[in-house]
Amino acid sequence: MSRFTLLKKAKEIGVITERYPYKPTKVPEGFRGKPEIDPEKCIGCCACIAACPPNALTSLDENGYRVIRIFYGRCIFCGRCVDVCPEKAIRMTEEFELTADDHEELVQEVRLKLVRCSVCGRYYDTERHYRMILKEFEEAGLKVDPEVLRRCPEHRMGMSAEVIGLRRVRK
Amino acid sequence: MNQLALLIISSILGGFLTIFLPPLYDGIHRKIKARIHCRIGPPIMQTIYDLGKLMVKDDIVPEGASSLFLYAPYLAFSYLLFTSIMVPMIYLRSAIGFTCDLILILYLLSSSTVLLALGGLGSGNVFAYEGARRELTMTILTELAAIFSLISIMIRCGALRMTEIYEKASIIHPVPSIIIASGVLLACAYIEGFRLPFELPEAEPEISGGIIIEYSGRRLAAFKLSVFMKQFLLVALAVNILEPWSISNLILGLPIFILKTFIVYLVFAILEPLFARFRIQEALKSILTICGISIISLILAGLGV
Amino acid sequence: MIKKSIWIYHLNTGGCNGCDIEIIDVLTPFHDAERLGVKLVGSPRHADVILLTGPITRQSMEKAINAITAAPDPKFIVAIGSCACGGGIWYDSYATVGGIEAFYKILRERGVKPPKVIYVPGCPPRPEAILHALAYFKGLASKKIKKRVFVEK
Amino acid sequence: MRILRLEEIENPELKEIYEEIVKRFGDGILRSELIAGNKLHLHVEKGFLRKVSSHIFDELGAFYCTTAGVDERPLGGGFRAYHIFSIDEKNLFIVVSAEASPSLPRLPSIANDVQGANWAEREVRDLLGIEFDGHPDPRRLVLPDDWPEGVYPLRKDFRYDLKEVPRVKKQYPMRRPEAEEYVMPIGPYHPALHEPEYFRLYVRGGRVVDAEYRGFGVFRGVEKVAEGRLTYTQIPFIAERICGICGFTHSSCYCEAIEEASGIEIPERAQYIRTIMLELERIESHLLWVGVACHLLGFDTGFMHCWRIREGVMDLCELISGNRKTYGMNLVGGVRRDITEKGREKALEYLAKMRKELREISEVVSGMSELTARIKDVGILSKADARKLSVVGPTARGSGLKRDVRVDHPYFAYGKVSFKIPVYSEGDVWARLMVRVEELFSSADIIEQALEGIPSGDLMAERIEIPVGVRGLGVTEAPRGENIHFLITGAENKIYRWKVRAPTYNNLPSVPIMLKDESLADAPIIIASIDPCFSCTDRMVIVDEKTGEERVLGAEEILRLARRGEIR
Repeated sequence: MSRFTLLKKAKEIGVITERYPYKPTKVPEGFRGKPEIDPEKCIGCCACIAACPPNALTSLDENGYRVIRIFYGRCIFCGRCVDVCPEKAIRMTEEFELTADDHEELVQEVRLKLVRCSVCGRYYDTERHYRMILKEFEEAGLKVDPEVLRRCPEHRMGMSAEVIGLRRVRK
Repeated sequence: MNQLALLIISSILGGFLTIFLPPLYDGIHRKIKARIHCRIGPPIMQTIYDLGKLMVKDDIVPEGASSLFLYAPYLAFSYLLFTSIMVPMIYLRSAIGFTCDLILILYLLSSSTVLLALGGLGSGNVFAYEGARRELTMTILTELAAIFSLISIMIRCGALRMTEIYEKASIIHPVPSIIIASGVLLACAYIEGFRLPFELPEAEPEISGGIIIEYSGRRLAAFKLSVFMKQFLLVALAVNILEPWSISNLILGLPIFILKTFIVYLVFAILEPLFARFRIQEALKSILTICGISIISLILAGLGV
Repeated sequence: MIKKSIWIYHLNTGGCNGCDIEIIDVLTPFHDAERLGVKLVGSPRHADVILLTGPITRQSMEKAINAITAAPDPKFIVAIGSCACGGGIWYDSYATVGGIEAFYKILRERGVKPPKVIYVPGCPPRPEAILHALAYFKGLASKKIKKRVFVEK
Repeated sequence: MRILRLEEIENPELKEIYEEIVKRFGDGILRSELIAGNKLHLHVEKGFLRKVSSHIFDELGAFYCTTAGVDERPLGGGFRAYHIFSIDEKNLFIVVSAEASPSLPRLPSIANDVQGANWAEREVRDLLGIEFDGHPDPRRLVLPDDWPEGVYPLRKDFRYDLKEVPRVKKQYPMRRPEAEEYVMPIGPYHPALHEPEYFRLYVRGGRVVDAEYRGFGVFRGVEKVAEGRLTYTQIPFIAERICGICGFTHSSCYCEAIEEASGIEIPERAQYIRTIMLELERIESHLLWVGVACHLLGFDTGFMHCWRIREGVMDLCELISGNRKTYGMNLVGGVRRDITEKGREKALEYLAKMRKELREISEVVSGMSELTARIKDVGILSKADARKLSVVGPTARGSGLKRDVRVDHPYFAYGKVSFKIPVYSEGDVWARLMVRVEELFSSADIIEQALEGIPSGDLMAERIEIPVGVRGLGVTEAPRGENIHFLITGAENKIYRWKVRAPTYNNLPSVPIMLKDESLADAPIIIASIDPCFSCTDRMVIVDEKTGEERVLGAEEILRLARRGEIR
C-alpha cells in the first residue's frame, strides 16, 4: 500500500506553515508592492499617468492645484510609473497588506500648486515644473525670459526663439 | 434511590457525551488530517466553534422547500438524542431499557439517516437531490451490514436487551463473531460519518455539498450534529460490545469509554486523508464486502463461535 | 462567534484566475488559513464571508447578486484583487460593471442591502495579504493603510 | 498588397505549397503576402474560401487554429475574416482571408469542412455581424442572450467604454431534456470550476447522455479595451491579465507577434529569459492542475502536497519578477528584469527538489486504485475526434497527436534546447494527467539548459519602431496548448485589431464528446481534464445575463426549475 508512505512523508517534512499574521513575513528584494509618490520630488509632469495601463493614476486640475491621485484599488502593481518617472519620484514599496474598509483609504493624493498664464490667467502648469524648466535652461547655458515662459502653451505659440528670449549666453 | 440517580446521571452524561464529544473528535480529526497535509490545522475546538456560529446565523429557508426540509434535521437530532439515552455508554443500565430495545435503537439510527436524506430531497435543489440519492443508496446497504452484525451479536449473546447483551458479552468475551460484528459496526460508523472515500453525499467538488447545499444556520448545525451523533452512537455501540468490561465499572467507565472512542476516531482520522473519493459503484461494492463480512459474523454467531 | 469560525464562499465574477488561485493557495500548507478557523464551502448558504474576485462582468452580475442574496446574515464581502476593488485594468470596458463600488450602486438601486466590504487590492494580492484581511476581520491584525494627502505649501 | 511571385518565397516547402495552391485556385487568389518567412497570407475570392480551406485542412494536413474577424471599413475595405491554419510538421502557417461587403456582410462558412471553425465563426458573427452561409449551428456563442440584435461590439463604430447597451428579453435556445432525462448544471458557480461557467449535463440513470456548454462568463472586453484605450507598450500588461495562471504566455505571444510584424530583433538574453519564465509558468500551472485534479477526486492530501511543491515555484517567480503571478516582465522589444545570480541558484535548487518530490507523489497517486479507477478509461477523446476539432496542448498529446508549438514552430530559445514531448494514445483522463506530469520534468530540463546556455547582453532591443498597418501572428505553447495572437497594427501608437485565441477555446468543444456515457460523478474531473481556463477563452466574450426564467442559475434558480418539473 503505497499510500501509507504519505504518513512517513508527512512526518519527514513536518509542519511547514508560516505563522503569518502572528509573525511578519518577508518579501524578496525587488518585490513590487504598493507604489508611492514622493510628494517632495513629484513635479506633476503626468508621465506616469500616460503610462499607467489601468488608469489607476489620474490627474485633475482644481482650485489652483494639480491633484495627482493614485488609487491602489485599481492599481495592477506593474511598476510602469516607476519606469517612466523622470524625477524618480515614484518607487515600489514592499508594502502589500493593503486591507481597507473604505475605498477612499486606498488613495494617495499629491496636490501641487499651479501657475497662471500671464496673458489669459489660466492655470497651465505646476510651479515645480515651471521652476524646473527654468533651471534646466540655465544649466544648459540658455537664457530665457521667465515672463515669457509663464505663458500657457497656447499663448506661447507662434513666438520665435528670439522673442522667448532663448539665446545662448556667451561666456 | 441511589440506583435511580445513577441511572439518570449516566443517561444525561450519555446524551451530553453524544452531543459534545463528536465535534471535539472532529476537531482532532481535522488537526490530524492537517498534520498529514504538513500544515498546522484548526484549533481542536474548531468544529464546536463552527456549530456555535451556525446557531447564531440566519436560517434561510429556500422558497418552496417542503416541511421535511424544515423539520428533518431537528427530528433526526431528537431521534438521536433519544437513542443516546437508550445506548448504555458508561453505565451498564440505561434510563430507558426494555426487551428488544436494540431493535428500537436500530430503527431510530436508520430512520435518522433516512430523515436527513429526505430533508435534502425536500430542498428541491438538484445537487441535494443527487446527494440524497447517493446517501439513500449507500444507507440501505450500510444499514443492512449494521443490522446483520447486531443480529449476530444478539444471537451470540442470546439476548435482546442492551444491558443483557453487555452483561453476556463481558462474560463470554472475546469471541470471533462478536469481534467481527463490532468491526463491521465500526466500518458502518466510518461510512455513515461521510468520511472519505465514502464522502459521496456531500462531495463538495462534485455536487457542491450535495445533501446539505440548501441548509443554513441552525438547521445546518442540527444536520451536521446529527451526522456526528449517529456516527458516535454506532462507535459507542461497537466499542462497548468489543470491549465491554469497563462499562460496569463506575469509576473507570467514563475515562475508558472516552479513551476507546478516541482511539477509534484516531484511526478514522489517520485513514481518511489517505483515500480518494469512491465512485458510487465502487462505494457500493466495498459496502457489499462489509455486508459479506457481517454475514460471516452472523454464521459464526449461529455456530456459536 | 462568527469571528472564530469563518466559512468562505468563493465568488468569481469574471476574474482572471490569479486571485482565485491565490485564494486556494491560502488554504494550502504554507499559509493554511484553516488555522484561523477559515473553511472554504461550496454553497453560498453556508457562507459567512464571500470572497469576491473579478471586475463583475455584465454576465456574472446577476449570478453574483443571486449568490450574495442566498447567503445568510450576518455576512461580509471581501473584495479580493484590484479588479474587484476598483475594476482593475478593465474598469471602463463595456462588458464589466467595473468594481465593487459600481456594483453596490446597482445593488442599492435594486433594494438589496449590500453587506459590509473589506478591500484587498493587489494583482493578485499575495496570500499573506488575503490572510491579513481575514486576520483583520478577526481582529488579529491592524489596518496598515490610510488615505494620504499632500498639499504643496 | 499584390500576388506574390514564386521567387519571393524563400522557404522551399512553403513555395511548393503556394505553387500548388496557385495552380489549383489561380483565379481565386486575389492577393497574397508573407506575414513572415513561414507565414503566408492568401486573400481569396469569397467563392473559393471553402475550397482553399478544405484543401489546406484535408490535403495538406493542416490544423485549424482560429478565425479572426476584422472591421476593415475605416481602411477602405469591408469586413474580413482571417482563417488561420498551421502545418505543424513543416513549421508553416497559412492565413486565408476573404472580404465581405460592408453593407451586407456575408461569407461562406467553412465549419462544415473544418469542424473546429464552428465556434470561431459564431464568435465573428456575434461580434462583427458577418453572416456565415451554411453554418451548421448559427446560434449565438459569445454575446449575452439579452444583447440586442444588430449591435456588434467589435465594429469600429462601437465605443469600448459604452456601458449602456440596452437589454432585451430573449432566451438562449438550450435543448429541453427528453423524458427520463434530467438536467444537472455544472456552474455557473461550482466548486470544481472556480469560474462562472455553465455546463448543462443531460443525465439519464446517472449517466451523462449529452452536454451543452454555455459559458463565456469571464467576458471583460479585453480586445476592445486594448484597441480603444491602450498603447502598444501597455498591451502586454492587459495580455498578462487575460489569464492569471498562464498570463505570461499571453504577453509573450503578443510581443512575439508585434516584434515579428515590425521586424524587431530582441536580444538573445531576453529570449532566454522569456523561455525560462514560460517554463516556470508551465511548472506552476501543471502542478496547480495536478493538485486540483486530486482535489476533484477527493484526494485532498495529494492536492495539498502538489500545492506545497508549487509554492516553491511561486516564491522563485516572486524573486525573479517581483510578483508571484503576473510577472510584468514583458515589454515590446524585450524584458524589463534580469535573472540575477541569486535567482539562478534558487531555480536550480528548486528544480532538483521538485523532481524528487514529484516522483514520490506520482508513485503514491498511481498506486491508489480508487483514484486511478476514476481516471483510466474515462473521458475518452479519440485521435480522429482530436484531429477533427484541432484540439491543442496536453489534450491533443493525450489523444496521440504529437503537436507542440515549442517543437513545431520554435520560438524564443526553444530551438536551442532539447527536451522530450510526452505523447499518450489512450485519450483518457489518465493520459492527459500523465502528459502533464511528464511535461513537468521536461520543463525542468528546459530551464536547466536555458540557465546553462543563457548569454549575457542587453535586455531590450535598441530600435523599437512599429509600422502602421502590418499583420502579425504570434504563437506560443501555453501550459494548456497552442496560444495564438493575430494582430494588425494601427496608427497613433495603438493597435488596430488584436485577436487572441486561447488554447481552451479549441479544447472545450471536445468536452461534450468526452462526457458522453460517463457517470455523473466523473463529470467534474472530465471537464477539468482539459485544464479549462475560462478566463482565457472568454477574454472577449460576453455572456448571458439573467436570461429569462428557464435558465439554471444559482441555487435559487435550480429550485425554481425543480418546481417547474424540469428536473424529474
